[in-house]
Amino acid sequence: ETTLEKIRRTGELTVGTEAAFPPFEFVKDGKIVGYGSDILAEVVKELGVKKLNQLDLPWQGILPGVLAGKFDFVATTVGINEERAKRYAYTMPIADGMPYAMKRKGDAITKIEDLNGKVVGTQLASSTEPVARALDAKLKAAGGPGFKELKLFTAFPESYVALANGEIDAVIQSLPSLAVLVKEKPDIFELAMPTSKDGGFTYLAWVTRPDDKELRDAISGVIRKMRDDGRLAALQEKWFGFAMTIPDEGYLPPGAM
Amino acid sequence: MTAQPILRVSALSKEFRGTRALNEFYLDVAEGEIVALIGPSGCGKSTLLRCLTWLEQPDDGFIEVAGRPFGRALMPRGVVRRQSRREIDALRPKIGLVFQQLNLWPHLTALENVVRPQTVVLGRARAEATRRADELLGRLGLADRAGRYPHALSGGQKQRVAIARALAMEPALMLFDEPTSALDPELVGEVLTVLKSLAATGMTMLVVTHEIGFAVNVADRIAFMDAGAVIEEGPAREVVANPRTPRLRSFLDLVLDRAQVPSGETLALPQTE
Amino acid sequence: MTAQPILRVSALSKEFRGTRALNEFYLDVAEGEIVALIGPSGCGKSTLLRCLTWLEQPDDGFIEVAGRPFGRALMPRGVVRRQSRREIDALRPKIGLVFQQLNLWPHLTALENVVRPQTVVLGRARAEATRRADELLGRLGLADRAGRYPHALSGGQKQRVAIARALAMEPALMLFDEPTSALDPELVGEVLTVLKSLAATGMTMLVVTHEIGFAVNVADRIAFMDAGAVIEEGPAREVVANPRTPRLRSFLDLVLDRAQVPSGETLALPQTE
Amino acid sequence: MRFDASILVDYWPLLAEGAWLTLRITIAAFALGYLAGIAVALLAILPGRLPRLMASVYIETLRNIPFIIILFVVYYGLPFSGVRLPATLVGTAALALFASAYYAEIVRAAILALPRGQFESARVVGMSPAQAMWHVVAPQVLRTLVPPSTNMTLTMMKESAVLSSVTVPELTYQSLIVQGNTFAPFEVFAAVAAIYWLIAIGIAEASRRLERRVGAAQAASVSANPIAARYLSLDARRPS
Amino acid sequence: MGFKFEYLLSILPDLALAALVNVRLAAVIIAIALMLGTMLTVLRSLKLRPVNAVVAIVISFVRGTPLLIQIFIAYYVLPAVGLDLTPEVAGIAAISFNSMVFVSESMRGGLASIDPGPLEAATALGLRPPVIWWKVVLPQLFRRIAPVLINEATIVVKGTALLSVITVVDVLRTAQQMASSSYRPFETLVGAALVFLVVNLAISLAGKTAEARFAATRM
Ligand SMILES: Nc1ncnc2c1ncn2[C@@H]1O[C@H](COP(=O)(O)OP(=O)(O)OP(=O)(O)O)[C@@H](O)[C@H]1O
Ligand SMILES: Nc1ncnc2c1ncn2[C@@H]1O[C@H](COP(=O)(O)OP(=O)(O)OP(=O)(O)O)[C@@H](O)[C@H]1O
Ligand SMILES: [Mg+2]
Ligand SMILES: [Mg+2]
Repeated sequence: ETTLEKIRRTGELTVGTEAAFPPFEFVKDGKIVGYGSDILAEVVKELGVKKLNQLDLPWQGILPGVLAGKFDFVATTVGINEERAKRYAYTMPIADGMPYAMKRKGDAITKIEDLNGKVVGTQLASSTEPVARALDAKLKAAGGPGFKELKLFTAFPESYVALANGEIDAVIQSLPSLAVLVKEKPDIFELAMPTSKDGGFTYLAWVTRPDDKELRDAISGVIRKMRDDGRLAALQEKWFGFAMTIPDEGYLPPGAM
Repeated sequence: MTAQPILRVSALSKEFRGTRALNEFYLDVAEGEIVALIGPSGCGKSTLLRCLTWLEQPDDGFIEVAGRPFGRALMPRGVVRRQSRREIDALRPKIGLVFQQLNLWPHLTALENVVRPQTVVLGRARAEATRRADELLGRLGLADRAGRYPHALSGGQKQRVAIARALAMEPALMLFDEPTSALDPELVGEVLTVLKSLAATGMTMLVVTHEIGFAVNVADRIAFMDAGAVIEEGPAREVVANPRTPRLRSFLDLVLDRAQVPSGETLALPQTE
Repeated sequence: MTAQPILRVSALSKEFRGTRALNEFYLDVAEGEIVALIGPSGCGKSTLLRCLTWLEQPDDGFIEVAGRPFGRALMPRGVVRRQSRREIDALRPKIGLVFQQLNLWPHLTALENVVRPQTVVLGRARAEATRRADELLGRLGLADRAGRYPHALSGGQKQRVAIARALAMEPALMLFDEPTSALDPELVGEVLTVLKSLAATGMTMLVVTHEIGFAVNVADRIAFMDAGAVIEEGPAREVVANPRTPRLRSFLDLVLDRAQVPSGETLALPQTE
Repeated sequence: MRFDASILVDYWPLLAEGAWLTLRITIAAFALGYLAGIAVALLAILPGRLPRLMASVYIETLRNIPFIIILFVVYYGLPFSGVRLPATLVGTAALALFASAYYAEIVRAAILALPRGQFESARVVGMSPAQAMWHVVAPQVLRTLVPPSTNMTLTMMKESAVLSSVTVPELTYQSLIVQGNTFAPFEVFAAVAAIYWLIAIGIAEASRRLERRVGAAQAASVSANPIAARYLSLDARRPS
Repeated sequence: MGFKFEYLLSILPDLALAALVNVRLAAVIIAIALMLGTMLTVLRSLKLRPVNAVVAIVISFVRGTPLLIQIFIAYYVLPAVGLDLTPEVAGIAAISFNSMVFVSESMRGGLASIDPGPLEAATALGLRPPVIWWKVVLPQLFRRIAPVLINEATIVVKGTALLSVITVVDVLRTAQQMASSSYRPFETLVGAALVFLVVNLAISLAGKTAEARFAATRM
């Protein structure tokens, strides 16, 4: 029996979510909400699931959890990269995590070159970490001094505090997250500029166990359908304030499952 | 030496890394007899009592209590059989030992110290054990102290609780290790009185003591021990009045002299400057 | 009472939560004098010695050592000044205290126990301190034990090391707390001999003791203490021979009686079954 | 569930680098923390209420909240007050602060367990409190300090993993990088556990040697009494 | 982004509610760890060589590896050998096991300070070893190591915060959730710290009271 068959048979679905990543998934009034949750609700409907168990746990527990079969798939936005794609099955992307730089309000950082000599922060082992490294390399290649330092935080909220208290000068993170934050705290933060994507793949997706391609395809099917009938764009407008393009293919690196 | 011996110790030996604490020790104690064991510090008195209760395993020799072998039995054809722990534990209540340091259980009240071994070892009902403990403590003059913890008792009172604890097991024989040496001088009399009363009830006793006065007045017999063996014994008064061995003589000189100060100035001391 | 007092204690009082351990205690000790302090358990003897060395801070009263105020000074116009810790520490070596429990330092050899305070407190060179320690230990008959650690010494030897440690500081006055009570009877004589030799050198001493024999033979004066104050004192032999207060009389009865066994059977004991 | 050892082959330099930093942080925090711990313990045994109260506020506060919170307060709080230091330095200091509370409690208990007469006999010959501590109390207390201090040092060494959350590139931080790249949690956890275990074995062995040097006499006295050997010791070999 | 005291106050009630999870789990864990730690101590005292060799390795592992990893093993690795536990059971099992080792090690230290005299008296009276353990050794031991056990209890309470990685939503996880939507990680962490401080101070205080009570029946 595959996982998909089990879900169909029992009508029960269990997913693991790191609910600390607004606006994708976060807790509000004791419930997990966000862009990802709304998509999940549609997926549940389409798969004919009657009971959804959504577990919230920190990132450290997510991958061991899905590998050990404690839940059926990871319904939390995961950046796509080459090595990961060899071990897990990515669904179709649900968002484009365009990397963007954010600064303290009023600071004079308006173009990539302004990051020379600055302390830049991002999340450890996130999809934007390689982006930031590539950016640093690019600055150096252009003859500049590069970042003064690249600081990697285990969670994004901490990098925001570090930016606010002057510990770092800029945060590189995907635009959807930053857009919401800046809307929330306009007197503290300000978007600086997009950074190039050439550090890697920046699409965000969900993952299943490698042997659950069937389930993966079923989920991807729902997402594609949502994209095609405009439901996805509506959700993007609702949560981010803008719509993005989700490609049909090419989002996976070579050698992916 | 009137009746069958309650305690018979033969050829008991015990060595501690090089020190021969007991060296083929022999002693018989008859029923109802009171034997005082005296001897210089380090001669093996405490070791003997510890071996007699099998707290320390003797290297060699035999112990018989009320005619039954204890710890080690000599079987037909000269085979020596070690008794099991269970067999040893079963005989232990027959021998009451009152330690020099008393070793009351600090977390239990005086009453509980006396009740607990009865219920646990002899399987007595709690009510029955409590009744006996109350009676014993009462007779030892501790009725109003039954509920106290050991640290709140004076030295003499602790001693009596320790005696009550041992008596509650109805032992055939009581062993005492220097029952007065840890006591303040005013309390010594109190405890000796208890021992004397106990003697009057016909209890068989082996008392390690430095109180020659007590030994002479209460004990039937004195055994003088040196270097792990009894080297002189006999009726109490006789032994003290006419020591035969020079070692006993010099020991008695030392101990009986203590009320007087040695007059010879044997040590030269620096003059204060 | 021949010369200027080495120690003068006046109106010393000390209370422990409700217990008045010292109650306006007065005592003078003259140079070269030996005073024996006796009294029932709990009457405040140890507390006195602890206050005299300022280990315990008395609530009230004054101490003078060799004419200098110690701990607390009465200034002109009746102002009482507390001395600083430094002033107190500076006077302390003048008073040698030998504790009842000796309190040797177990991690140091006998020799080092005597050397260390000299080098640390008096700032003596190590060689000089070692020479003195060797000499003292030698005179106390411990030359061959100098390298041993305390746990490998007998009770009497430990006592002598403690005495040497105090003497090495060249005190003007030595205080002893029951120097023989923790000892085996054969060792008592040994220690009393040392004290006697010490007395013969002219050392001023205040000795808390239960050894009436020693008090009578060695001390110039006996002070009998009860409930925190001296209630009777006088020349040693006289005090023992003719106690004036009933309390001293009954105390002496108790203590001197200990070699005899009380004959009356005051406690009823259960018959063995 | 597969176990792919090739990941560890590829990434071992990162892990080794992290392990080396963890070890250095542990040693530095141990030294710093112990010194602070001794100071607080001495404060706690001073006569008088105020020093004792101060010491117990220090100890209880630091002991009763999770280390990560202490770390965040120090790390994010310092910049607010204008002080800016490298993360590794701040992290090590916070770790030392955390450990010092436990060390203080250990030292305090050990000193109080020593018979009072030892200190008093040093005072009574005229030694100052500091001299009495140094010459008489410290050498004797050392022995009883070793086992609980070892326990605490091991706990602290493992707790240093939390420093990863403030960008200190120690073992756990490096392992998170490896994990982020590979998404291979079990392989990485196994490697990290093994490395921590190795460091712990090293610490435990060092402490065992120290204990043997300072505690030989005590061990001998316990095994001499058969009843004590039977009930009161867990490690000695069964007599005969 | 300064410190906002009102925000801190506003989240305290929810954090306190979440703390009930930690308190409930910690209580169960402490009880189990005490029981198992005592049993392990008695087992080690038998000095059966092969058993003690195994115990030594287990102790070394538990002391030497992070608790987080032990929790992972209980929840994510044990299913591979057919032991599929719910998050709470796995968490309780992992922390109890960890704490058991520390309890037993503390007991090892405490045993060395017990006077063998009363045990000799018990032996001489014929009390059997299990009775001596239960009635004489353990009562004294527990009184003696009470401060260490309280210490361990506070460590257990803090340890329950790690259970968030196996989907137990506790104080710390609740604080993290709040931080991520309010962008105020500092205040929420201080809030969590206060909650832990209160719980652990209560334990310390209860322990001190018990200690004082024991002191009345002092050794
Ligand atoms: N556990 C032990 N290990 C090594 N030697 C021991 C041990 N117990 C006793 N001894 C030694 O055995 C000898 C006899 O000791 P024991 O305690 O029986 O003497 P004692 O006659 O009771 O002396 P005291 O009158 O001082 O109590 C002594 O030399 C002592 O040092
Ligand atoms: N630290 C203390 N706290 C409370 N009470 C104390 C303290 N030290 C002594 N006492 C009390 O003060 C009184 C005097 O005690 P002290 O030790 O001076 O008596 P002592 O004459 O030396 O007795 P002993 O002959 O038994 O040694 C006693 O009632 C004792 O209980
Ligand atoms: Mg003895
Ligand atoms: Mg006294």
